[in-house]
Amino acid sequence: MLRSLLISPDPLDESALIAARRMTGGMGAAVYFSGVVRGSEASQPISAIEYECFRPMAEHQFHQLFDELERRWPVESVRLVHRIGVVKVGEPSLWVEVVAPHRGESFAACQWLIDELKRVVPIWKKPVG
Amino acid sequence: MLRSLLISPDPLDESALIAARRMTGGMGAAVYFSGVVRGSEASQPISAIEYECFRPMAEHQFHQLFDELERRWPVESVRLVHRIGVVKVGEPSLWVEVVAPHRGESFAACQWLIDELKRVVPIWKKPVG
Amino acid sequence: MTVRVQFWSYFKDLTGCAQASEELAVGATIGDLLQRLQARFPNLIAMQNSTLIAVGVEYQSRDYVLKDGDEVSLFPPVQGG
Amino acid sequence: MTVRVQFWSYFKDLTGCAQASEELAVGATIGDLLQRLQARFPNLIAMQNSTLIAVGVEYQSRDYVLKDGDEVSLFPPVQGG
Repeated sequence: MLRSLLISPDPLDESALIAARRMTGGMGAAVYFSGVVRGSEASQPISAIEYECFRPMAEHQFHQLFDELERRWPVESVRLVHRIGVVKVGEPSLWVEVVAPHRGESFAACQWLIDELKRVVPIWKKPVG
Repeated sequence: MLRSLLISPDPLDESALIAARRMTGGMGAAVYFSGVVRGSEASQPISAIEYECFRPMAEHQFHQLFDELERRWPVESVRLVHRIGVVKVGEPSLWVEVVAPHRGESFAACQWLIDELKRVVPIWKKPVG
Repeated sequence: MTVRVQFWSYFKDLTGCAQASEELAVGATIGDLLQRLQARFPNLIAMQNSTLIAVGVEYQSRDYVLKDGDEVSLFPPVQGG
Repeated sequence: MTVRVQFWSYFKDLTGCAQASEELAVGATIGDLLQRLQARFPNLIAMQNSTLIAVGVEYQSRDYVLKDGDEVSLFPPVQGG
Protein backbone atom coordinates (compact mmCIF):
# COMPACT_ATOMS: atom_id res chain seq x y z
CA MET A 1 0.00 0.00 0.00
CA LEU A 2 1.28 3.43 -0.95
CA ARG A 3 1.19 5.89 1.93
CA SER A 4 1.83 9.57 2.03
CA LEU A 5 1.68 11.60 5.23
CA LEU A 6 2.25 15.33 5.50
CA ILE A 7 1.91 17.33 8.71
CA SER A 8 2.58 20.91 7.77
CA PRO A 9 1.80 24.55 8.53
CA ASP A 10 1.43 25.31 4.82
CA PRO A 11 -1.97 25.84 3.20
CA LEU A 12 -3.44 22.70 1.74
CA ASP A 13 -3.77 22.68 -2.06
CA GLU A 14 -6.51 20.16 -2.74
CA SER A 15 -6.51 20.66 -6.52
CA ALA A 16 -2.79 19.89 -6.69
CA LEU A 17 -3.25 16.85 -4.47
CA ILE A 18 -6.03 15.55 -6.72
CA ALA A 19 -3.90 16.15 -9.81
CA ALA A 20 -1.13 14.01 -8.25
CA ARG A 21 -3.38 10.98 -7.80
CA ARG A 22 -2.07 7.68 -9.13
CA MET A 23 -4.37 4.68 -9.58
CA THR A 24 -3.58 1.38 -11.23
CA GLY A 25 -6.05 -0.43 -13.50
CA GLY A 26 -7.66 -2.53 -10.79
CA MET A 27 -8.76 0.47 -8.75
CA GLY A 28 -12.25 1.88 -9.18
CA ALA A 29 -12.90 4.13 -6.19
CA ALA A 30 -11.23 7.16 -4.65
CA VAL A 31 -12.85 8.68 -1.57
CA TYR A 32 -11.83 12.08 -0.21
CA PHE A 33 -12.51 13.92 2.99
CA SER A 34 -11.77 17.60 3.47
CA GLY A 35 -12.22 18.83 7.02
CA VAL A 36 -12.69 22.58 7.04
CA VAL A 37 -12.50 24.98 10.02
CA ARG A 38 -16.00 26.12 10.94
CA GLY A 39 -16.84 29.68 11.96
CA SER A 40 -17.85 28.82 15.50
CA GLU A 41 -16.67 26.60 18.31
CA ALA A 42 -18.95 25.79 21.25
CA SER A 43 -21.44 28.36 19.83
CA GLN A 44 -18.85 31.17 19.94
CA PRO A 45 -17.72 32.80 16.70
CA ILE A 46 -14.04 32.24 15.97
CA SER A 47 -11.66 33.39 13.25
CA ALA A 48 -9.31 30.41 13.20
CA ILE A 49 -8.14 27.31 15.01
CA GLU A 50 -4.59 26.80 16.13
CA TYR A 51 -3.45 23.19 15.89
CA GLU A 52 -0.69 21.92 18.16
CA CYS A 53 0.99 18.62 17.32
CA PHE A 54 3.35 16.26 19.13
CA ARG A 55 4.90 15.45 15.80
CA PRO A 56 7.07 12.33 16.30
CA MET A 57 4.24 10.60 18.13
CA ALA A 58 1.64 11.82 15.64
CA GLU A 59 3.66 10.40 12.74
CA HIS A 60 4.14 7.11 14.55
CA GLN A 61 0.44 6.83 15.39
CA PHE A 62 -0.58 7.70 11.83
CA HIS A 63 1.66 4.94 10.49
CA GLN A 64 0.22 2.45 12.97
CA LEU A 65 -3.24 3.38 11.69
CA PHE A 66 -2.06 2.93 8.09
CA ASP A 67 -0.72 -0.53 9.03
CA GLU A 68 -4.06 -1.50 10.51
CA LEU A 69 -5.99 -0.03 7.58
CA GLU A 70 -3.90 -2.10 5.19
CA ARG A 71 -4.70 -5.26 7.17
CA ARG A 72 -8.43 -4.54 7.08
CA TRP A 73 -9.11 -3.34 3.53
CA PRO A 74 -7.59 -3.91 0.06
CA VAL A 75 -6.52 -0.28 -0.19
CA GLU A 76 -3.92 0.58 -2.84
CA SER A 77 -3.07 4.03 -1.55
CA VAL A 78 -3.76 6.35 1.35
CA ARG A 79 -2.67 9.97 1.43
CA LEU A 80 -3.25 12.26 4.38
CA VAL A 81 -2.39 15.90 5.03
CA HIS A 82 -2.96 17.60 8.39
CA ARG A 83 -2.28 21.27 8.82
CA ILE A 84 -0.81 22.55 12.06
CA GLY A 85 -0.48 26.07 13.38
CA VAL A 86 -3.17 28.65 12.69
CA VAL A 87 -5.82 27.57 10.16
CA LYS A 88 -8.40 30.22 9.27
CA VAL A 89 -12.14 29.64 9.15
CA GLY A 90 -13.10 28.19 5.76
CA GLU A 91 -9.69 26.60 5.17
CA PRO A 92 -9.13 22.84 5.25
CA SER A 93 -7.17 21.43 8.19
CA LEU A 94 -7.40 17.78 7.15
CA TRP A 95 -7.38 16.09 3.77
CA VAL A 96 -7.62 12.33 3.30
CA GLU A 97 -7.63 10.20 0.15
CA VAL A 98 -8.28 6.46 0.09
CA VAL A 99 -8.02 4.50 -3.17
CA ALA A 100 -9.42 0.97 -3.39
CA PRO A 101 -10.99 -1.36 -5.94
CA HIS A 102 -14.58 -0.68 -4.84
CA ARG A 103 -16.43 2.15 -3.20
CA GLY A 104 -17.53 0.23 -0.10
CA GLU A 105 -13.93 -0.40 0.86
CA SER A 106 -12.81 3.17 0.21
CA PHE A 107 -15.65 4.68 2.20
CA ALA A 108 -15.24 2.29 5.12
CA ALA A 109 -11.46 2.71 5.29
CA CYS A 110 -11.61 6.50 4.99
CA GLN A 111 -14.22 6.85 7.73
CA TRP A 112 -12.39 4.43 9.99
CA LEU A 113 -9.12 6.33 9.52
CA ILE A 114 -10.70 9.66 10.48
CA ASP A 115 -12.48 8.18 13.50
CA GLU A 116 -9.25 6.60 14.69
CA LEU A 117 -7.06 9.65 14.14
CA LYS A 118 -9.44 11.65 16.30
CA ARG A 119 -8.93 9.02 18.99
CA VAL A 120 -5.17 8.48 18.99
CA VAL A 121 -3.16 11.06 17.01
CA PRO A 122 -1.74 13.70 19.37
CA ILE A 123 -3.03 16.89 17.79
CA TRP A 124 -5.01 19.49 19.73
CA LYS A 125 -6.96 22.56 18.75
CA LYS A 126 -7.30 25.96 20.33
CA PRO A 127 -9.94 28.38 19.00
CA VAL A 128 -8.64 31.80 17.95
CA GLY A 129 -11.23 34.52 18.71
CA MET B 1 -29.45 23.25 -0.69
CA LEU B 2 -27.25 24.11 -3.65
CA ARG B 3 -27.32 21.47 -6.33
CA SER B 4 -25.28 21.07 -9.44
CA LEU B 5 -25.79 18.23 -11.91
CA LEU B 6 -23.80 17.65 -15.06
CA ILE B 7 -24.26 14.69 -17.39
CA SER B 8 -21.69 15.11 -20.09
CA PRO B 9 -19.41 13.31 -22.56
CA ASP B 10 -16.52 15.65 -21.66
CA PRO B 11 -13.60 14.53 -19.49
CA LEU B 12 -14.08 15.26 -15.84
CA ASP B 13 -11.66 17.84 -14.39
CA GLU B 14 -11.61 17.06 -10.68
CA SER B 15 -9.06 19.72 -9.79
CA ALA B 16 -11.21 22.43 -11.40
CA LEU B 17 -14.30 21.10 -9.63
CA ILE B 18 -12.50 21.21 -6.28
CA ALA B 19 -11.27 24.73 -6.97
CA ALA B 20 -14.89 25.82 -7.56
CA ARG B 21 -16.06 24.63 -4.13
CA ARG B 22 -18.07 27.11 -2.08
CA MET B 23 -18.64 26.51 1.66
CA THR B 24 -20.19 28.91 4.15
CA GLY B 25 -18.84 29.31 7.68
CA GLY B 26 -21.06 26.69 9.28
CA MET B 27 -19.80 23.89 7.07
CA GLY B 28 -16.97 21.65 8.25
CA ALA B 29 -16.97 18.59 6.02
CA ALA B 30 -16.72 17.95 2.29
CA VAL B 31 -16.79 14.33 1.12
CA TYR B 32 -15.89 13.33 -2.43
CA PHE B 33 -16.26 10.19 -4.43
CA SER B 34 -14.49 9.57 -7.73
CA GLY B 35 -15.59 6.43 -9.52
CA VAL B 36 -12.95 5.38 -11.99
CA VAL B 37 -13.25 2.86 -14.84
CA ARG B 38 -11.39 -0.34 -13.91
CA GLY B 39 -9.30 -2.32 -16.36
CA SER B 40 -11.48 -5.41 -16.30
CA GLU B 41 -15.18 -6.27 -16.31
CA ALA B 42 -16.36 -9.75 -15.32
CA SER B 43 -12.67 -10.83 -15.26
CA GLN B 44 -12.12 -9.79 -18.89
CA PRO B 45 -9.67 -7.00 -19.68
CA ILE B 46 -11.35 -3.95 -21.23
CA SER B 47 -10.10 -0.65 -22.59
CA ALA B 48 -13.12 1.52 -21.78
CA ILE B 49 -16.77 1.55 -20.80
CA GLU B 50 -19.45 3.14 -22.92
CA TYR B 51 -22.20 4.77 -20.87
CA GLU B 52 -25.68 5.17 -22.33
CA CYS B 53 -28.11 7.52 -20.64
CA PHE B 54 -31.83 8.21 -20.93
CA ARG B 55 -31.12 11.79 -20.14
CA PRO B 56 -34.48 13.47 -19.30
CA MET B 57 -35.36 10.63 -16.97
CA ALA B 58 -31.84 10.53 -15.48
CA GLU B 59 -31.98 14.25 -14.69
CA HIS B 60 -35.44 13.88 -13.16
CA GLN B 61 -34.37 10.92 -11.05
CA PHE B 62 -31.21 12.69 -9.89
CA HIS B 63 -33.26 15.68 -8.76
CA GLN B 64 -35.68 13.42 -6.90
CA LEU B 65 -32.67 11.91 -5.09
CA PHE B 66 -31.37 15.41 -4.28
CA ASP B 67 -34.82 16.29 -2.85
CA GLU B 68 -34.76 13.21 -0.64
CA LEU B 69 -31.14 13.81 0.39
CA GLU B 70 -32.06 17.34 1.47
CA ARG B 71 -34.91 15.99 3.61
CA ARG B 72 -32.62 13.48 5.32
CA TRP B 73 -29.42 15.40 6.03
CA PRO B 74 -28.44 19.05 6.68
CA VAL B 75 -26.43 19.22 3.47
CA GLU B 76 -25.52 22.67 2.16
CA SER B 77 -24.44 21.60 -1.29
CA VAL B 78 -24.33 18.58 -3.54
CA ARG B 79 -22.53 18.51 -6.87
CA LEU B 80 -22.54 15.51 -9.18
CA VAL B 81 -20.97 14.87 -12.56
CA HIS B 82 -21.59 11.71 -14.58
CA ARG B 83 -19.78 11.11 -17.83
CA ILE B 84 -21.57 9.43 -20.70
CA GLY B 85 -20.23 7.99 -23.91
CA VAL B 86 -16.87 6.23 -23.98
CA VAL B 87 -14.81 6.57 -20.77
CA LYS B 88 -11.33 5.04 -20.89
CA VAL B 89 -9.88 2.79 -18.19
CA GLY B 90 -8.36 4.95 -15.46
CA GLU B 91 -10.64 7.91 -16.11
CA PRO B 92 -13.40 8.94 -13.72
CA SER B 93 -16.98 8.34 -14.84
CA LEU B 94 -18.63 9.68 -11.68
CA TRP B 95 -17.74 12.52 -9.31
CA VAL B 96 -19.78 13.45 -6.27
CA GLU B 97 -19.29 16.18 -3.67
CA VAL B 98 -21.38 16.54 -0.52
CA VAL B 99 -20.83 19.48 1.85
CA ALA B 100 -22.35 19.42 5.34
CA PRO B 101 -21.60 20.74 8.82
CA HIS B 102 -20.12 17.46 10.10
CA ARG B 103 -18.38 14.49 8.57
CA GLY B 104 -20.95 11.88 9.62
CA GLU B 105 -23.65 13.65 7.62
CA SER B 106 -21.47 14.15 4.55
CA PHE B 107 -20.32 10.54 4.46
CA ALA B 108 -23.81 9.15 5.02
CA ALA B 109 -25.41 11.40 2.41
CA CYS B 110 -22.69 10.77 -0.18
CA GLN B 111 -22.86 6.99 0.22
CA TRP B 112 -26.65 7.00 0.15
CA LEU B 113 -26.68 9.09 -3.03
CA ILE B 114 -24.34 6.70 -4.85
CA ASP B 115 -26.25 3.62 -3.71
CA GLU B 116 -29.52 5.16 -4.87
CA LEU B 117 -28.24 6.39 -8.21
CA LYS B 118 -27.10 2.86 -8.97
CA ARG B 119 -30.66 1.73 -8.26
CA VAL B 120 -32.78 4.29 -10.09
CA VAL B 121 -30.89 6.54 -12.52
CA PRO B 122 -31.24 5.20 -16.08
CA ILE B 123 -27.62 4.91 -17.14
CA TRP B 124 -26.15 1.68 -18.50
CA LYS B 125 -22.65 0.53 -19.27
CA LYS B 126 -21.21 -1.53 -22.08
CA PRO B 127 -17.60 -2.74 -21.84
CA VAL B 128 -15.36 -1.80 -24.76
CA GLY B 129 -12.82 -4.58 -25.48
CA MET C 1 -55.05 4.39 -28.42
CA THR C 2 -51.39 4.50 -29.35
CA VAL C 3 -48.42 4.24 -26.99
CA ARG C 4 -44.84 4.62 -28.04
CA VAL C 5 -42.26 2.30 -26.52
CA GLN C 6 -38.56 3.02 -26.23
CA PHE C 7 -35.97 0.30 -25.54
CA TRP C 8 -32.69 1.06 -23.74
CA SER C 9 -29.34 -0.66 -23.30
CA TYR C 10 -29.27 -4.30 -24.48
CA PHE C 11 -33.05 -4.36 -24.77
CA LYS C 12 -32.42 -2.70 -28.14
CA ASP C 13 -30.37 -5.74 -29.14
CA LEU C 14 -33.01 -8.13 -27.84
CA THR C 15 -35.77 -6.48 -29.88
CA GLY C 16 -33.66 -5.36 -32.79
CA CYS C 17 -35.05 -1.82 -32.55
CA ALA C 18 -34.89 1.28 -30.37
CA GLN C 19 -38.55 2.19 -30.65
CA ALA C 20 -41.88 0.59 -31.34
CA SER C 21 -45.51 1.59 -31.02
CA GLU C 22 -48.57 -0.41 -30.07
CA GLU C 23 -52.29 0.10 -30.50
CA LEU C 24 -54.10 -0.78 -27.29
CA ALA C 25 -57.67 -0.71 -26.02
CA VAL C 26 -58.63 2.12 -23.67
CA GLY C 27 -57.96 1.00 -20.09
CA ALA C 28 -55.01 -1.22 -21.03
CA THR C 29 -52.26 -1.44 -18.43
CA ILE C 30 -48.51 -1.73 -18.69
CA GLY C 31 -49.01 -5.43 -17.98
CA ASP C 32 -51.18 -5.69 -21.12
CA LEU C 33 -48.56 -3.80 -23.11
CA LEU C 34 -45.81 -6.14 -21.91
CA GLN C 35 -47.80 -9.20 -23.04
CA ARG C 36 -48.21 -7.67 -26.46
CA LEU C 37 -44.49 -6.80 -26.66
CA GLN C 38 -43.43 -10.27 -25.51
CA ALA C 39 -45.52 -11.80 -28.30
CA ARG C 40 -43.83 -9.48 -30.79
CA PHE C 41 -40.30 -9.72 -29.32
CA PRO C 42 -39.98 -13.15 -27.63
CA ASN C 43 -36.44 -12.31 -26.42
CA LEU C 44 -38.04 -10.02 -23.83
CA ILE C 45 -39.71 -12.96 -22.06
CA ALA C 46 -36.52 -14.16 -20.39
CA MET C 47 -35.94 -10.65 -19.00
CA GLN C 48 -39.41 -10.12 -17.60
CA ASN C 49 -38.37 -10.33 -13.94
CA SER C 50 -35.63 -7.76 -14.37
CA THR C 51 -37.40 -5.35 -16.71
CA LEU C 52 -37.77 -1.79 -15.44
CA ILE C 53 -40.61 0.30 -16.83
CA ALA C 54 -41.04 4.05 -16.97
CA VAL C 55 -43.75 6.27 -18.39
CA GLY C 56 -42.18 9.58 -19.29
CA VAL C 57 -39.53 10.13 -16.60
CA GLU C 58 -41.20 8.20 -13.76
CA TYR C 59 -41.02 4.53 -12.87
CA GLN C 60 -44.38 2.77 -13.06
CA SER C 61 -45.58 -0.68 -12.11
CA ARG C 62 -47.39 -3.22 -14.29
CA ASP C 63 -50.84 -2.14 -13.13
CA TYR C 64 -50.41 1.44 -14.37
CA VAL C 65 -53.29 2.32 -16.73
CA LEU C 66 -51.91 3.69 -19.99
CA LYS C 67 -53.13 6.86 -21.68
CA ASP C 68 -53.10 7.75 -25.35
CA GLY C 69 -49.74 9.24 -26.26
CA ASP C 70 -47.84 7.76 -23.29
CA GLU C 71 -44.14 7.28 -23.89
CA VAL C 72 -43.11 4.04 -22.25
CA SER C 73 -39.49 3.02 -21.66
CA LEU C 74 -38.34 -0.54 -21.06
CA PHE C 75 -34.86 -1.29 -19.82
CA PRO C 76 -32.70 -3.68 -17.83
CA PRO C 77 -31.36 -2.84 -14.33
CA VAL C 78 -29.47 0.46 -14.34
CA GLN C 79 -25.69 0.57 -13.91
CA GLY C 80 -24.59 4.15 -13.41
CA GLY C 81 -21.49 5.19 -11.53
CA MET D 1 16.31 7.43 38.15
CA THR D 2 15.19 10.44 36.20
CA VAL D 3 12.21 10.70 33.89
CA ARG D 4 11.37 13.74 31.83
CA VAL D 5 7.76 14.77 31.49
CA GLN D 6 6.31 16.82 28.67
CA PHE D 7 2.90 18.53 28.88
CA TRP D 8 0.78 19.21 25.80
CA SER D 9 -2.19 21.41 24.93
CA TYR D 10 -3.89 23.02 27.94
CA PHE D 11 -1.99 20.80 30.33
CA LYS D 12 0.81 23.36 29.85
CA ASP D 13 -1.55 26.03 31.19
CA LEU D 14 -2.63 23.81 34.09
CA THR D 15 0.96 23.18 35.17
CA GLY D 16 2.45 26.48 34.06
CA CYS D 17 5.25 24.70 32.20
CA ALA D 18 5.91 22.61 29.13
CA GLN D 19 8.40 20.23 30.72
CA ALA D 20 9.34 18.88 34.12
CA SER D 21 11.53 16.10 35.43
CA GLU D 22 11.09 13.78 38.36
CA GLU D 23 13.45 11.57 40.35
CA LEU D 24 11.82 8.23 41.01
CA ALA D 25 12.82 4.95 42.66
CA VAL D 26 13.68 2.04 40.36
CA GLY D 27 10.51 0.07 39.65
CA ALA D 28 8.25 3.12 39.82
CA THR D 29 5.25 3.06 37.52
CA ILE D 30 3.43 5.73 35.58
CA GLY D 31 0.85 5.61 38.37
CA ASP D 32 3.57 6.57 40.86
CA LEU D 33 4.74 9.36 38.57
CA LEU D 34 1.20 10.73 38.26
CA GLN D 35 0.82 10.87 42.05
CA ARG D 36 4.07 12.82 42.32
CA LEU D 37 2.99 15.22 39.55
CA GLN D 38 -0.47 15.74 41.07
CA ALA D 39 1.17 16.75 44.34
CA ARG D 40 3.37 19.21 42.50
CA PHE D 41 0.68 20.46 40.05
CA PRO D 42 -2.70 20.11 41.82
CA ASN D 43 -4.56 21.35 38.71
CA LEU D 44 -3.84 17.96 37.13
CA ILE D 45 -6.01 16.16 39.68
CA ALA D 46 -9.32 17.25 38.14
CA MET D 47 -8.11 15.92 34.77
CA GLN D 48 -6.96 12.53 35.96
CA ASN D 49 -9.77 10.54 34.29
CA SER D 50 -9.16 12.13 30.92
CA THR D 51 -5.35 12.23 30.98
CA LEU D 52 -3.61 10.37 28.17
CA ILE D 53 -0.08 9.12 28.76
CA ALA D 54 2.65 8.20 26.32
CA VAL D 55 6.22 7.04 26.78
CA GLY D 56 8.18 8.07 23.72
CA VAL D 57 5.69 7.72 20.86
CA GLU D 58 3.53 4.93 22.31
CA TYR D 59 0.53 5.12 24.61
CA GLN D 60 1.07 3.41 27.96
CA SER D 61 -1.16 2.60 30.89
CA ARG D 62 -0.68 3.53 34.54
CA ASP D 63 0.97 0.20 35.42
CA TYR D 64 3.83 0.70 32.94
CA VAL D 65 7.17 0.40 34.78
CA LEU D 66 9.34 3.40 34.02
CA LYS D 67 12.97 3.22 32.98
CA ASP D 68 15.72 5.76 33.52
CA GLY D 69 15.64 8.32 30.75
CA ASP D 70 12.03 7.67 29.74
CA GLU D 71 10.32 10.62 28.07
CA VAL D 72 6.76 10.74 29.30
CA SER D 73 4.04 12.86 27.71
CA LEU D 74 0.82 13.86 29.42
CA PHE D 75 -2.05 15.36 27.51
CA PRO D 76 -5.82 15.79 27.32
CA PRO D 77 -7.99 13.95 24.76
CA VAL D 78 -6.72 14.53 21.24
CA GLN D 79 -8.69 16.65 18.75
CA GLY D 80 -7.15 16.28 15.34
CA GLY D 81 -9.03 16.71 12.10
